[in-house]
Amino acid sequence: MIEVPALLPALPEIILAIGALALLMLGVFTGEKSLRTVSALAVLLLLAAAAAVLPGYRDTVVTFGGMFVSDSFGGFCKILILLGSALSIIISVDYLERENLKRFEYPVLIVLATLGMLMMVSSNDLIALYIGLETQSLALYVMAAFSRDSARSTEAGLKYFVLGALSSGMLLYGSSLIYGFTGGTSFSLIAAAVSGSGPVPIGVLLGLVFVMAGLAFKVSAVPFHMWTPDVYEGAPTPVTAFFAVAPKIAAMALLVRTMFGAFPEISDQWQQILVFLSIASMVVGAVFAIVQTNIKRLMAYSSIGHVGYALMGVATGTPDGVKSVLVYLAIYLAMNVGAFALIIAMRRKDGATESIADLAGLSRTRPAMAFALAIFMFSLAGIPPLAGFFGKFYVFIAAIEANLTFLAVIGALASAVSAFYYLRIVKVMYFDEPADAFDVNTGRGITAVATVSALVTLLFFVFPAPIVGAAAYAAQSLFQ
Amino acid sequence: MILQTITFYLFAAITIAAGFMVIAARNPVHSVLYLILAFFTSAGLFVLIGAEFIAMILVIVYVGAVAVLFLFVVMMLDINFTELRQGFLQYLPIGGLIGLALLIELIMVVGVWQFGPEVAGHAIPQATTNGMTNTEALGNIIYTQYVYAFQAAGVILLIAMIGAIVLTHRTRPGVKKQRISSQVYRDPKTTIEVKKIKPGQGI
Amino acid sequence: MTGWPILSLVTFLPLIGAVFALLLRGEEAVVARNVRTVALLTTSATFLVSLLIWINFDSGTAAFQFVEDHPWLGGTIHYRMGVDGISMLFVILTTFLMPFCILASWDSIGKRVRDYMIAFLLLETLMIGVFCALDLVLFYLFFEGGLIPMFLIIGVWGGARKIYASFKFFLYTLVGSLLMLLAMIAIYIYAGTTSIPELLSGTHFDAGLQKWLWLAFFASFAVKMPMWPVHTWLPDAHVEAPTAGSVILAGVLLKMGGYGFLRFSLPMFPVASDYFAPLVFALSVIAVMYTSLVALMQQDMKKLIAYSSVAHMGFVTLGLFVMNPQGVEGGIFQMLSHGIVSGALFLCVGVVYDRLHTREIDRYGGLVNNMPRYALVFMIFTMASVGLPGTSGFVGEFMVLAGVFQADTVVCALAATGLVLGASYMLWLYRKVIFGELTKDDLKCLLDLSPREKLIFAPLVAVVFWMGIFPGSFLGVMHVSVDNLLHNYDTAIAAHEAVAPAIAEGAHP
Amino acid sequence: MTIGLENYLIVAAILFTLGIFGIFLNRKNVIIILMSIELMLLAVNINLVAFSVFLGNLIGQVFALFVLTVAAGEAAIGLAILVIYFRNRGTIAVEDISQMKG
Amino acid sequence: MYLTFIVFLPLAAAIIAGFGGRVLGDRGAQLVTCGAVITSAILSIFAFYNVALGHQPEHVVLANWIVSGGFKVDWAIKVDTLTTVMLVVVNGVSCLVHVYSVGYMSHDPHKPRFMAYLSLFTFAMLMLVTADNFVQMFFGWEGVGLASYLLIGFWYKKPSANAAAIKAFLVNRVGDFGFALGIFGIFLVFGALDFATVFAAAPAMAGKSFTFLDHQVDVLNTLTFLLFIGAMGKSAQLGLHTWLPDAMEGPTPVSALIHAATMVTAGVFMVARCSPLFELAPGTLQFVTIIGASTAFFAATIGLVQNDIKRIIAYSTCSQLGYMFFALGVGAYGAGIFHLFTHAFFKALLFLGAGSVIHGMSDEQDIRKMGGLFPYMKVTAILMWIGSLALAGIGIPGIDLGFAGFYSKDIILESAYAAHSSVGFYAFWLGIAAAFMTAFYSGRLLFMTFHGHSRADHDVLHHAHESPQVMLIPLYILATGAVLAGFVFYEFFVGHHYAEFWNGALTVVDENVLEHAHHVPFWVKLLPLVMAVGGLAISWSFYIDNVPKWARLLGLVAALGIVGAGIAQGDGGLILTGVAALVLALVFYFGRTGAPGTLVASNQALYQFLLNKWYFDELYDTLFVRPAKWLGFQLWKKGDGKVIDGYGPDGVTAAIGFVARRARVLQTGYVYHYAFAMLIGVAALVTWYMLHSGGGH
Repeated sequence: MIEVPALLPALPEIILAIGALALLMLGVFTGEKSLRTVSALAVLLLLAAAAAVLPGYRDTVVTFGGMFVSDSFGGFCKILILLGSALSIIISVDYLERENLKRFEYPVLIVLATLGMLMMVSSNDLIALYIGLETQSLALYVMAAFSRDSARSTEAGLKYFVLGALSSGMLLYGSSLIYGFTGGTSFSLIAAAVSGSGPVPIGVLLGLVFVMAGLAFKVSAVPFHMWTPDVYEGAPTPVTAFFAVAPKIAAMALLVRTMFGAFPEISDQWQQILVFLSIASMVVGAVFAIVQTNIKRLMAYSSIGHVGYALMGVATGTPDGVKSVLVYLAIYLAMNVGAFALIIAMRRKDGATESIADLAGLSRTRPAMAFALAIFMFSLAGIPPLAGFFGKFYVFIAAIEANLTFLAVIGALASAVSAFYYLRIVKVMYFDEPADAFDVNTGRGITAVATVSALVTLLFFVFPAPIVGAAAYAAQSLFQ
Repeated sequence: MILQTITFYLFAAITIAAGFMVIAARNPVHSVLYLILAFFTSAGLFVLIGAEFIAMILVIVYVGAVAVLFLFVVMMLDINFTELRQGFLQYLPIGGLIGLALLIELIMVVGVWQFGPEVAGHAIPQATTNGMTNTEALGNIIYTQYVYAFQAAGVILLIAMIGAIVLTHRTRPGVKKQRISSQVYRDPKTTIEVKKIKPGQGI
Repeated sequence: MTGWPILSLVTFLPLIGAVFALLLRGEEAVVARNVRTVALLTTSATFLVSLLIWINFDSGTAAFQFVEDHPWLGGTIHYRMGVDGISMLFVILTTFLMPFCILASWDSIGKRVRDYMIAFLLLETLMIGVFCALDLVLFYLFFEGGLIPMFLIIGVWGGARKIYASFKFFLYTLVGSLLMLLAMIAIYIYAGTTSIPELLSGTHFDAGLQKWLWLAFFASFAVKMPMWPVHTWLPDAHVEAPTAGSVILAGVLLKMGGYGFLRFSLPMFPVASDYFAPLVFALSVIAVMYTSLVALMQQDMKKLIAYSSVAHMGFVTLGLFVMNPQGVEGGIFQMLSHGIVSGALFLCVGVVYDRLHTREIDRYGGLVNNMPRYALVFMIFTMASVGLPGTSGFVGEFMVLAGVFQADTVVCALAATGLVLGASYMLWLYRKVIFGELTKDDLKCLLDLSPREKLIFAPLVAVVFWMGIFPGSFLGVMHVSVDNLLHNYDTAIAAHEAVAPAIAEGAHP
Repeated sequence: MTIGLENYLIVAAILFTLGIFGIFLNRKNVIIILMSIELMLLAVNINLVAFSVFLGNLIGQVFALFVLTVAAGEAAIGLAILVIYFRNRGTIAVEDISQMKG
Repeated sequence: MYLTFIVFLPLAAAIIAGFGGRVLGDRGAQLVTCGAVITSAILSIFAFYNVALGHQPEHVVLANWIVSGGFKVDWAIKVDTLTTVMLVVVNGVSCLVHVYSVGYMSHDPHKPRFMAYLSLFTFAMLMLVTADNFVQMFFGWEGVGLASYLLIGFWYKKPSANAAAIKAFLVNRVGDFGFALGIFGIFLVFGALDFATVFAAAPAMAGKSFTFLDHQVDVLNTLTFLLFIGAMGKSAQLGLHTWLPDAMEGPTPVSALIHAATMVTAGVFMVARCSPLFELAPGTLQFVTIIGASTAFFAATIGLVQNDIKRIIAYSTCSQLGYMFFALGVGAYGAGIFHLFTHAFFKALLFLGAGSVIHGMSDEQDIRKMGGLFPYMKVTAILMWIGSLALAGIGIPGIDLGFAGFYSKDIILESAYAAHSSVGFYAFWLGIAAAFMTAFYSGRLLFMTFHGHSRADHDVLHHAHESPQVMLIPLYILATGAVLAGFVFYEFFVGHHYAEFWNGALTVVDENVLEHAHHVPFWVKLLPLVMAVGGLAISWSFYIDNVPKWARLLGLVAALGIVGAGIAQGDGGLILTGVAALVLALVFYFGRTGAPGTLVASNQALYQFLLNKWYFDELYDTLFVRPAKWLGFQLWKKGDGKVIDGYGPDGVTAAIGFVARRARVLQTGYVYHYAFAMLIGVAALVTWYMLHSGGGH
C-alpha cells in the first residue's frame, strides 16, 4: 500500500521541473536562434511558478515523508527568488546576444537552478537540503563558466566549483555527524533530539559548525567568502547579476530555515557563530571594497557586506530578526537587480566594460542611467529615505532588541566605511569629467528592469507596509 | 570475530594509505589508480558491516564510471608532468598543524559517540525488518519515502548532463558531415546549369 | 486651526516643483531658464505658504500644532508632522532662505542647471521635513536624506577640492547619524513608541541608559552643529560648496544639530544632559576661542566665515545647555540670526566670487571705491556677525551669555572673549576686502550690485534689523514652548536627584 | 576486541582530513583537487553508512546513496569545467589559476 | 514727544543722507543732517530747561525690546538732569561740528556719507544717554563705537586710518567685554536690568558676596569693576587708551565730536549714571581714582613730546578724562560731569581750531613744520589760545573768575584733596603734576604753531589761509562756551545747591566730598594756577627766543610773592606752593629756545620712552596680538590640520585605506589559499566550541 504524497504544496517546483524539460526540448528542436523565445517562456514559467506559490502561501504543510515543507516563510522567499531569476533572465538576453553567447541552455539552467533554490527553501530534511543545494550549485557552476571561451569565465567556474565542492563536503560531513548524534536527518527529529534537557552533544555542535560553514560559503560570509570576488568578476555579467540575487536569497533562506527548523532550541549556540560571521562579513565587505577598480568585484564585496547585515538579523534568533532578514532580502533584491542591470548596460562599441573609471561623467552622457545608478548606490549605502536604509533599519532594530547592540554599532560603523566606496561611484559619475559615452542602445529589458527597481528603491518608503507586513507574517510561520 | 577485526584494520589501513597516495602521488594517473583502490577497500569496509548495496554501488558507479572518467580526462589533457611544480612542503607546517588540530578534534568528538535518542512519532526506517536484505530494505523506501529526493537526484543528473554538454560540446565549422536529407532532396534544376555554346566561339 | 495638512504641503511643495522641473523639455538654454523660474516660483510659493503657519500659529500653547498623523511603517511608526514654538521658526527660516539661494545661483550656475535646481528643491523638502517631523524614524529620514543632495551640490558644483570636501562632509555626518539611529532604535525598543510627542511627555529613561542615548545623539548633533573638535568638515565643505550651498549649509543644516539638542537630548535625556553639560560647556568654550583664533589666520573668505560659524555655534550650544530661559531662547535666536547673517555673508562672498572667481582675501582690496552699495551691505552683515546691538546677532549672543553667566561665570567670561576675537577677524576681513586703495587692475572693472543682487540683499538686511530691534516677534512664539521644556527638565532633574540619594541610602542601611 | 563505530568514524575523519589536505596543500594540478573532493565524499559516506548501521536505521544509507549520485554529477561538471579551462589556458596547474585576485 | 524727536531726528537724517545722498546731492545731505541736529540741539536746550531746571524728569517707554523670562529690556527714553546735560553737550557739539564739517569737508567727494555717519553717531550717543536700562545703554555704547569705527576709517584709502579704526573698535570691545559681563552680573544679582530697579535694590546688596570666576567676591565691587572696564575702554583710560591717539587718523571734526567732546566721555557718563552702585563699592571707587589719576599723569607725559598737532590734543583729552574719572572716584560726581561739560567746549574748540590750522596748511599736521602762522590765521590762533587757556585752567582764584576749565579742574583737584584719603592725595598730586604738563604742552603747541619762526614749506605757507566763516562760526560759539560755561554753570553743577539741580540723577551722600571741596585751603586752589601759568611760561621761554626780560622777572617776583604770602600767613601749603612757583619761575627765567633739544639729548631714554607712548603698543603687540596670531596659525595648521584631521577623518581614512591595500594581498587568487581560509575558519570555530563546552562529553 503506497501512499501518494501531497503534491500541491510542491506545485511551484513541479511547474519548474516540468517546464524546464519542456524548454529544453523546445530549445533543442528550434536550434540556436531560440534564445529569445526560450527566455521569454522561461520568464513566464518563473512567473507562473511564483503565482503557484500563492495558493499555499498561508498554510504550513509538510509532505514527501517530512522532507518538504511549504509555509509562508518559504513562500515569501520563493517569490523573491523567482522574481530575481525572472529579472535576471530579462536583463541577460541582450548581453548574451551581443557577446555571442546565444545559447538557449542559459535560461534553462537558470530555471533549473531556481528549482534547486526552491527546494532549498522548502527543505525540511538534511537530505532534501543537500539535494536542493546541489541542484542549485551544479547549475551555477556551469553558469559561471558559461562563457567557455573566456579564460576568466572558466577560471571563475573552476574556482567556484572547487571551493563549492569543498563546502559541500564540509556540509555533508556536518550532516553526517548530526545524523549520527541525533539519529535522523529530518529537521523536526533533530529539533526534538537537541531540545531535551541536558547539554547538547558535542557531536551535534561539531556537525552544526560544519553545516554552517557550508551554508556560510553559499551566502559568501567571511571567511568562506573568498570565491565571491573572483567569481563575480570572472563570470559573464548577467550571470554575476543572477548570482548576486537569487542564490544569495535562497542560501540565506536556507540558513534561516535550517537554524530555526532544526536547531531552534540551541539558538544561543549558533548565534555565536553567526555573530562572528556577521562582524567579519561587514568589516571585510566594507574594507576590501575600498580598493577595487572593477565594479563587479566591488559589487561582490558589497554583497559580502550586505550578507553581514542579513546575518545580523539571523543571529538575533527572534521573529523580528527573521522579519528583518526577509525585508532586507527583498530590498537587496531590488537594489542589486537594478544595479546589475545598469552594469550590464555598461558597454561601448568595443565591448563591455567593467571598470569603475569608465563611469566617469556618466551623469552628463547618460543622465537617467547615472541617476538610477546613484539611487542604487545611495540605497546600498543605506542612506534614507531609500529602500536600503530600511533594510538596515529593521536589522538594527532586531539586533538591539536581542541585546546585540555591539553588533549593531559595528554594523553602523562598517556601513559608514562602506558608504565611502558607494559614494566613490557616485563621485565618478557626477563629479568627474566625462569619459567616452556608452552605447545608447541599452535594450528594453534592461531599461524596464532598471526603471522599475529604481522606482521601488526610491519609493519604498512611501508604502512599505505590504512588504514589511508580509515579511512579519512569513517570519511568524517559523515560530509555530 | 578476530577475522573481522583483522579485515577491518587491513581495509582501513589500505584505504587511508591509498587516500594519502591520491594526494601525494606525482603522477595523476597513479593518483586515479590509488583513488580506485581506496574505493575498493572502502567498499570492503561497507560489506563488513552489512551495507552491501552501497558497497556495490560504490564499485559500480564510482569505480566503473567516475574513476574511469577521471582517468580518461587525465589522459586526454596530456599534461606535461615534468613541468608541474612541487610546492607541497612549503605550506606543510602551518597547514599540517591546522589540519592535524582539526583531525584531533574530530577524533575526540567521534570518540564520545553514543546512541541517539529514539524519538517517538517519527517514522524511521529500520535497517533490518523481517529478515529483508539490505538492498530490499533500501528499495522499499527509496521510491516511497524518499521519492522526492530520488526525483531531485534525477534533476541533478540532468543538470550535470546539460552542463557537460553546454560546456564542452562544440560544433566545429570545418567538419564535413553527410547530410542525408539534402542528398535526397537534391534535384537537377538547382544543381545543373545548362549553357548553350555558340558554335565556333568556344567557351 | 486649518483642517488641511499645511505642514505636508509646505514640506512637499518643493518636491512638486522638482518633479515639474524634471519634466521640462526643450533646448538646454531654454530649459535652464525655465527651470530657474520654476525653482524661484516654487520656493517663493513655499515661503508664502509657510507664512500661513506663522500666522495661524498659537503662541499660547506648548503643544504641537498643525499635527498630522497617518499610519506608515506599521507598528507605532507613523507619519507624524507638527510644529511647536521651537521648530516653527526654523521652518520659516528654511523657506525664507531658499528663494535667495535660487536667486544667488541665477547666473553663477551655468552648467547642469536643472540638476542643480532639483537638488535644491529636494534639499528644501528634506530640511523642512526635519523640523516638522514628529516621529523618530521620519525625522531620521529627513535628517539623513539631506546628505544626498548636499553631497551632490558640493561635489558637482563645487570648487577645486570638492571631492575631498564632499566626502568629508558626507562621511563625517553619516558616522554620527548612524549612532543616533541606533539610539533611536533603542528608544523605540525601550519606550515602545517612536512618537516624539509621546516620548516628550510620557517617557522617562533610566539614568544609565540616558547617558548612552545622549552620547549617541550627541555624536550626530555635535558633528552637525558642528562642535569642536568635530568641526573640520565645515570649513572644507563651505569653501568648496557653491554660494547657495554654503548659504544652506550655514543657514539651515547647521541648525539641525541645535534643533536636535532641543528636541531630543534636552527633553528626553534630562539627567544625562545635566550630567554632560560640563562637557558641552568645555567643548563650546574651546570652540569659541579656538576657532576664533583660527579664523584670524584665514586667507580664504569662506573659510574665515566658516570658522566663525563654528564659533557662533559654540555660543548656541552653551546657551542650550545652561537650561534657563535666556540661554535657551538666546540659543534659538542665535541660530535663527546666524542662519540669516552667515547665509548673507556667504552671499556677499558669492557676489565677488561671481565676478572674480577667487575667494582669496589678498586678491581683494578697496572694493568700496567702485562697489559702495556692496560695501554697505557687507558692512551691515559684518556688524551683525560681530554682534553689534541693533542687529540680530546681538540679541542671541547677549541672551546666551546672560544665561550662561547665571550658570557659570568662568564659562561665560571665556566665551565672551569671542566678542573680541569675533570682531577682530570680521573687521580684518572687511578691511582687507573692502577698504584700502583700489590698486589691483582686475578689481577696477567690477560692477556694483546688480538689481538681482539688490533684491537678494534688501530683505536680508531688513530681517537683520528687524530681528535686532524687535526680537519680540520671534521670541514671543517660543516662550511657552521653551518654558515647557525648562519646566519638564527641572522636574526630571529634581525627580532624579530625589531618587538618587534614596538609592544611596538604600544601599547602606 | 570488536570493531566499534568509532573505528569507522576515525577512518572517515582521517580520510576527510586527507581530502582537505589535498585541496589546499596540492600545488600540482586541479585534477588532484577533484580527486580530493571525492575522498571527502567517501569519508562522508563511510560516516553515514557506519552511523546507519550502528543506529539501526536506514536513513544514513539512503543519504549515502544520494551523495554518491550527486558526487557523480559533480564529478562530471567538474571535469567539464576543467576541460574547457584547459582549452583556454593550456594548463591546469593550480598556481596558474589566479588571473583574478585582490 | 519732543524727547523722541531729539533722539530720532539724527537717525532719520542719517538714513536720509546715507541712502539718499545721490538724490539729495551734497548740499541736500548737509542741509538735512545739519537741520536735524540743530533742531535736536534746540530741543535739547528746551529739555534742559524743562527737566534740569524745571526738575521734571521724563521717562518714555517706546517698545519692548528683549523679553525672555526675567530678562526684560525696553526701548525707552529716560531723561533726567544728567541726561539733559549730556543732551546739551552732545547735540550742542554735534550741531556745531556738523556745521563746521560743511566747510572742513568741502573738498571731500563723500560728503553725504560723512554727514550721515556724524548723524548716526549722534543718534547712537543719544540712545546711550537716554537709556533707562543697561542693555539700551550698551546699544548706544556699541553704536557710538561703530560710528567711531566708521569715521576713523572714513578715509578708507589710508591703511593707517583703517588700522586705527579697527584698533579703536577692538580696544573698545575689550572694554565692552567687561561691560557686558557686568551687565550679566547685574542681571544675575538683581534679576533686572533697568536702572530704577537695580539702583533701588542696590543698597540691599551692599557687602554681600557671590561666586565669580570660582571666587567669592563682593557683589557690588565686582559688578562696578566690570562696568568700569567698559568705561575704561570707551574713555581711553590707562591700559585701554591706545586707540585714542590713533583715532586721530579720522577727519578732524570727528576728533572734535567723538574723540574729545562726547563719545569718550561716555565712560564718565556711565559711571555717573551708575553712581548709586559705585557709591556702594568703595573698592571700585579707589580703583577708579587710581586709574583716573594715573591716566591724567601718564597721558600728559606723552603729550609733552608729541609732534602731531592732533595727537597732542588727543593725549590731552586722555589726560582730562583721567581728571574726570578721579573726580568720580573720590565721589565728586558733579565735578566729573562738570568737567565733562566744560571740557566738551574747549576741547572741541581746540580740535576744530586744529582742524582749521590743518585745513589752512594743506593737511599738514606736524607742528615742527609750522610756526609763525599767527599772521595768516589770526582768528584761529586767538580761538586756539582761548581753548588752550581754558584747558590749562587759567583763572583767578579767590574771586573765581576764569576760563571754563579753571572752574571744573579746580573743583576736581579740590575734591581730590578734600577726600582726605590716600588715593585722594595720590590723585591730587598727580593731578597737579598733570596740570603743569597740560599747560606746558598747550603752550608748546601754540608757540610752535602760531609764533616764532616759520618752519613750513614755502608753498604751504604761501597757501596758508584763514578758514571760511562756516568753520569759524562754530568756533566762536565754542569759544564762548569755553570762556563762560564754567562761570555760568558752576553753581548748578557743583555749587551748594547741586543736589537740587541733579535731582537724584547723581548719588548724593551725606558726607559729600563736594561740600568739603568748597572749604579747602587757599593754596590748594592756587597751586593748579601756579602750575598752569608756570607751564605756559616755560613753554614760552623754550620755544620762543625773544621772551622779554620783564616777563621773566615778573615770574620770579610773582613766585617770591607767593612765598612771602605763605610765610606771612604761616601757611605751610602756601609756602610750598610758593617754592614750587619759584622753581618754575627760575626755569622760566633761565629757559632758552635750545633747552628742549638739550633736555632730549641728555635724557634720550626718557624721551624715547615718552615719544613711543610708554611702549604700550609694542607691549600689547608682543603680549596679545602676536601670540594670538601665532596661536591661531598653530591651531589651524597643527590643531585642525595635523591633530584633528590627522587623527580624525583623514587619519581614519588613511588607516582604513592602508589596511585595505594591505589586506587585498590576502585575496591572492589562489584556490588553495581560499580553501585554507575556509579551513582556518572551520578549525577556529570547532576549536572555539571544543574549548567553549569544556569537553564536557
